[in-house]
Amino acid sequence: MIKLLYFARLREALGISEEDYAHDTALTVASLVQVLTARGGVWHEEFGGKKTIRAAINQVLVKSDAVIADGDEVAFFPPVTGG
Amino acid sequence: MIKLLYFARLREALGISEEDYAHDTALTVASLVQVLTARGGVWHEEFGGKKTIRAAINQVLVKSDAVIADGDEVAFFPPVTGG
Amino acid sequence: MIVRIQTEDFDAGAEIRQLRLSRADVGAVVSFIGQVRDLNDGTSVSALTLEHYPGMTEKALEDILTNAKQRWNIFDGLIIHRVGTLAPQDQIVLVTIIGAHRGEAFSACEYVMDYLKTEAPFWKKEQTSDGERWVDARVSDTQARSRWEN
Amino acid sequence: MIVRIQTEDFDAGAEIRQLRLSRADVGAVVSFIGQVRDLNDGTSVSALTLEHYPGMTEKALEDILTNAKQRWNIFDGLIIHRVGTLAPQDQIVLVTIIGAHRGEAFSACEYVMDYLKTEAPFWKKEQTSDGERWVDARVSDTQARSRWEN
Repeated sequence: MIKLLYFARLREALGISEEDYAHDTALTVASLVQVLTARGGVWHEEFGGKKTIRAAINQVLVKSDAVIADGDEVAFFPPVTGG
Repeated sequence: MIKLLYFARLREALGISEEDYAHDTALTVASLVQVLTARGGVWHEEFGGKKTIRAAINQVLVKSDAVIADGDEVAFFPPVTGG
Repeated sequence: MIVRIQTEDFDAGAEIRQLRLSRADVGAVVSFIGQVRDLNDGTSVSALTLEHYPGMTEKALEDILTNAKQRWNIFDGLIIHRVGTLAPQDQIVLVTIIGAHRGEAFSACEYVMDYLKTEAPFWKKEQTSDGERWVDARVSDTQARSRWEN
Repeated sequence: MIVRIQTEDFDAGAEIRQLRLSRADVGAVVSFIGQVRDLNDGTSVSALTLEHYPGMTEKALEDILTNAKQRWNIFDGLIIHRVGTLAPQDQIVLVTIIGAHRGEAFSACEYVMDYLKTEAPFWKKEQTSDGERWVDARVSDTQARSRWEN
């Protein structure tokens, strides 16, 4: 089981800020993005590649080949715009 | 007649902060420095070339070939150290 | 090293003063304040809402300050960043760096801002005369950060 | 554009605040505070006396701010510089630059300090445990300024 978090535009578009996600096989960020895209509709819209998305595992920015372990907190969000 | 001003280390070394100076011929900063050096003693020490000196005419930094006109305010001082 | 994320406003003068007096060998104090502009990309902005990722944001800002301290000869640094809804002219962020000399303090302060802008998980949403909109990340911010990657 | 030379201390927070609130389109506020260090070139400093050239100093600082405004896209700038006798941790100088974006405000603020250090007629004399000494100009300050000469 991993925890998924969504922030900012992504959270609003998906209408969800977090969910628990159960998975059996080894998972990378890229393969998780594929799974989420396959949900269709707004999920395909946001994760399908048209929009830039950043990912963090356990609160550290990662690239798409990063491996997700059981118990991880995985967050997706648009490029940051603070400051 | 021109007015000469001395600041900081120079003022202390010469023991004078300002003087009026009468001159007949055309004067540049370099020729004025020669005149002051010729006074000998601390004047030679300060203006003789061993120490870096800056000059301003009418409150604008100038180089040694700048020409001094009658009525000008000419200031000599060490490199600045504010801020 | 101080990192604070808060909804309430901050007293920049008091924060800068406290940091600059924290050591007797401080010669240079460089500060950046970011504030809400009344106009962005040509559209009038009536309010700005800042969202963040609690936990990760603090960690990201601490990492940025730690990296700045490793990279430059500075003494200490402070980041205060607000979240929640702000009005034009409200302060968003304060970064203050103290050191012996100005060159390194300036570079460190600019480095912290460049990384904060591109790596700290904050997101801005503007209330404008045309409705709400999420602020897009600027290419110029990524370019600014890339200066330091050598 | 504000230039002030004064013996009394200044409230940096109030000065920065007043300048940053002077326009609704300000997004970036960069400030530098220089303060007296307790140690210089390895010798303990008990006091610092600043002398200046009244008239020329104001003119030099105004010119530096004017040049900064011509060179960068900034809105306004402020320089306050103290003269007279100061103690360690006393503020010497405040430079604040306001603009729309941080990059130009940072550059302008650093430019102003680099030129102030090399062209504004101020001179420092230190009271140390070894007696009084005039502070020598630093080669590094001339080098810092030469960055902008292109």
